[in-house]
Amino acid sequence: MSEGESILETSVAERLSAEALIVDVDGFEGPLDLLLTLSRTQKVDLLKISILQLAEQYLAFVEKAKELRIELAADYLVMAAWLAFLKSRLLLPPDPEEDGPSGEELAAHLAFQLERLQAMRDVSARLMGRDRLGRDFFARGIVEDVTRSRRVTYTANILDLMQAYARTRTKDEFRPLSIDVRDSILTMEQALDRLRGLIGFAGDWTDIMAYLPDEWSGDPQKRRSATASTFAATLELAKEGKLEIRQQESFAAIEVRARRAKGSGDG
Amino acid sequence: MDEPEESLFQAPPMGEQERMVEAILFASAAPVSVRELAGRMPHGSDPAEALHHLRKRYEGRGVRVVKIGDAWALRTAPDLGFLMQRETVEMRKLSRAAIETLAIIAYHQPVTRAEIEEIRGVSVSRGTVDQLLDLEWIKLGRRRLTPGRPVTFIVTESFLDHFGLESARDLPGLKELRQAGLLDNRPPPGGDLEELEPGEEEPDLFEEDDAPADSVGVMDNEA
Amino acid sequence: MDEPEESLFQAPPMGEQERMVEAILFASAAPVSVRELAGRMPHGSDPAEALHHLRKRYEGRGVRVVKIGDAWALRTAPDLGFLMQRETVEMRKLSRAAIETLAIIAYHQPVTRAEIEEIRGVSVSRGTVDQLLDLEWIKLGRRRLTPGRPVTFIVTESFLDHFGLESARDLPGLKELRQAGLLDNRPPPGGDLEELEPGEEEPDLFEEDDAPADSVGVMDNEA
Repeated sequence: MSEGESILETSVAERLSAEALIVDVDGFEGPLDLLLTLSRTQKVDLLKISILQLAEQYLAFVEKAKELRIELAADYLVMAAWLAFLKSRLLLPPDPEEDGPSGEELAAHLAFQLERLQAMRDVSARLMGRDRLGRDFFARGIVEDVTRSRRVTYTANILDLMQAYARTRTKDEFRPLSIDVRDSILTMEQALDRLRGLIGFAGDWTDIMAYLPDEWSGDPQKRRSATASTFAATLELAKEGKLEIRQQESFAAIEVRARRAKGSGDG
Repeated sequence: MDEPEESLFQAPPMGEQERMVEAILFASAAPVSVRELAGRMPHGSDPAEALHHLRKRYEGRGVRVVKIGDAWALRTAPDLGFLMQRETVEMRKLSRAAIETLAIIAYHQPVTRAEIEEIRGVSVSRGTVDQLLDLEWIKLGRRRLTPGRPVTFIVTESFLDHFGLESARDLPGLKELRQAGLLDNRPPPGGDLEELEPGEEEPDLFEEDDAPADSVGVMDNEA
Repeated sequence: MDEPEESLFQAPPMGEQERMVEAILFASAAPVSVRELAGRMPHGSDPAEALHHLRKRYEGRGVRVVKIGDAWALRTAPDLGFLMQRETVEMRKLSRAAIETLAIIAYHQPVTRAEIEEIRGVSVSRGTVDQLLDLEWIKLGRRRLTPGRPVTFIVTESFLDHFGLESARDLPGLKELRQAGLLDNRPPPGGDLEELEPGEEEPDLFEEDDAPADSVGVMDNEA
């Protein structure tokens, strides 16, 4: 059927129903809800509903609202625009130039949405109609629940004990020996970390002293510690096959270089 | 307080275990999981079997042993609800939006806010979700693995408890809806929204266990 | 399941009445009197008889029907009370006062409260001593044979156990602590503190047998 015809055909009934619906437009949960309500006036199964007719019903509704100067929320107008588009797609022969979904596909999806919304409404009614806790069946009235006794256990170790004793007997503060010196010790882990990053660049034999971190080569105590840990780290890396070590004679400089290919070492 | 030492090596007789399960379920208003039962009963106990016996024993009584998700509880028989009117605490009236949102979450879980909105055709007001969270009927599921990693909602054990459901699989009409394809995630044709391919990486809808998710942190990201 | 309408004229069968009483007692927040039961049950019911049957039915079960004053309630069987407790153990560091008191007892045992206070320079709160008694790290030793016969404290086997000591004599003295570098090598101010090595000068320090003393009295004050 043509556009003109369909509007004529539906106008009287639709305009009446549109008018009735406008009275409680605030009662609708959005355009889809309105469409669902409109679809009921078709008095057919949702599966067989005419989406075209529904679109016209909806557009009539919006038209009527405009006449009555009732302001509709934006999403109702968005839906109206979309339905007008859908209607034109459904009525006009498909344009081979235009891609995108056909009018039938769009209509089918809208029908699906309506059916799904209706289904959700039906099951929510069934759900709310079930026997319900606190209305039809009941939980235990007195919660005798588990007494969650929280037992606090106190703990202390032997150091705490000695420290406490020392504190009561002297004004000395007890403390483990190592804390003070920490600052001037380069650990082997630190040295290893540092070397792993650097060793790849060591193609030629290089004195390991060159690998000491700058800030560790001044102060003798720090320098000693850094030398020892760096040397230990080179041994570790040699063990891993990552570098080679040599010392030309006793007390001479210890030199390292990266180990290239397999079996090329001479140290 | 008798002989826990003994019990370490030998579980109490089944009759005794049944009594224990009875007492524990009785004392608790909230459902108790089999695991928790096992944790509270003497070592070597078999709460699942004890539950089986207990359930039988209470058949047809004024109080029933019901299963709720992975947990168990004692509940009065629904046909005796009329005796209980005085206990009824006035139930908060749920708005239509809240009821529908709840149903959508229950039947489509895990479901994102955008999907709820797509189904209802309106935006979900914050108050609606808050109300359902507050009732502890819904909670957060795993984030969806789509761009933006949106949060999802799933129903809780209290939801099942409240509506007398053993599991979400027992939701009324679930099978029919599924067969009718009404629970399919059907993207709008040519839609520009990147939708999930149906059944793509969604964990199955009604899987036994949902990642508990850390509700608190996730909530903050909700708009 | 009888129709409630019928019941207006004819009381439901006793089995049914029993179910009703069961459900009401179960769901009630407080014990329910026979009179109240009658008021809630269909006309012509005999709640007293139903209670009698119900009580029988629950005999030996995990739950019992008990009479409280004039009213009735369901309660878990007392012998299963242990199931209702769930202990979570929380570890906490001992307070400074407690650890110091403990240390003094360990180094000076047997030692009276007055002596502990003298060493610490502050009074020892009852709570501190109670806590140590509660932990079973100290116990009461023999009463001191001085005026007032004050109680003394000594450390226990579990103290030694906990701190990994063979005996309290193994605790390093101050000199050793200092030599080991565990203390600053500063002379004590005023030098008026005698350096006590454990086991050195307290004659009856580690007697084999500790008078069990009146521990009970002390324990009773435990929270």
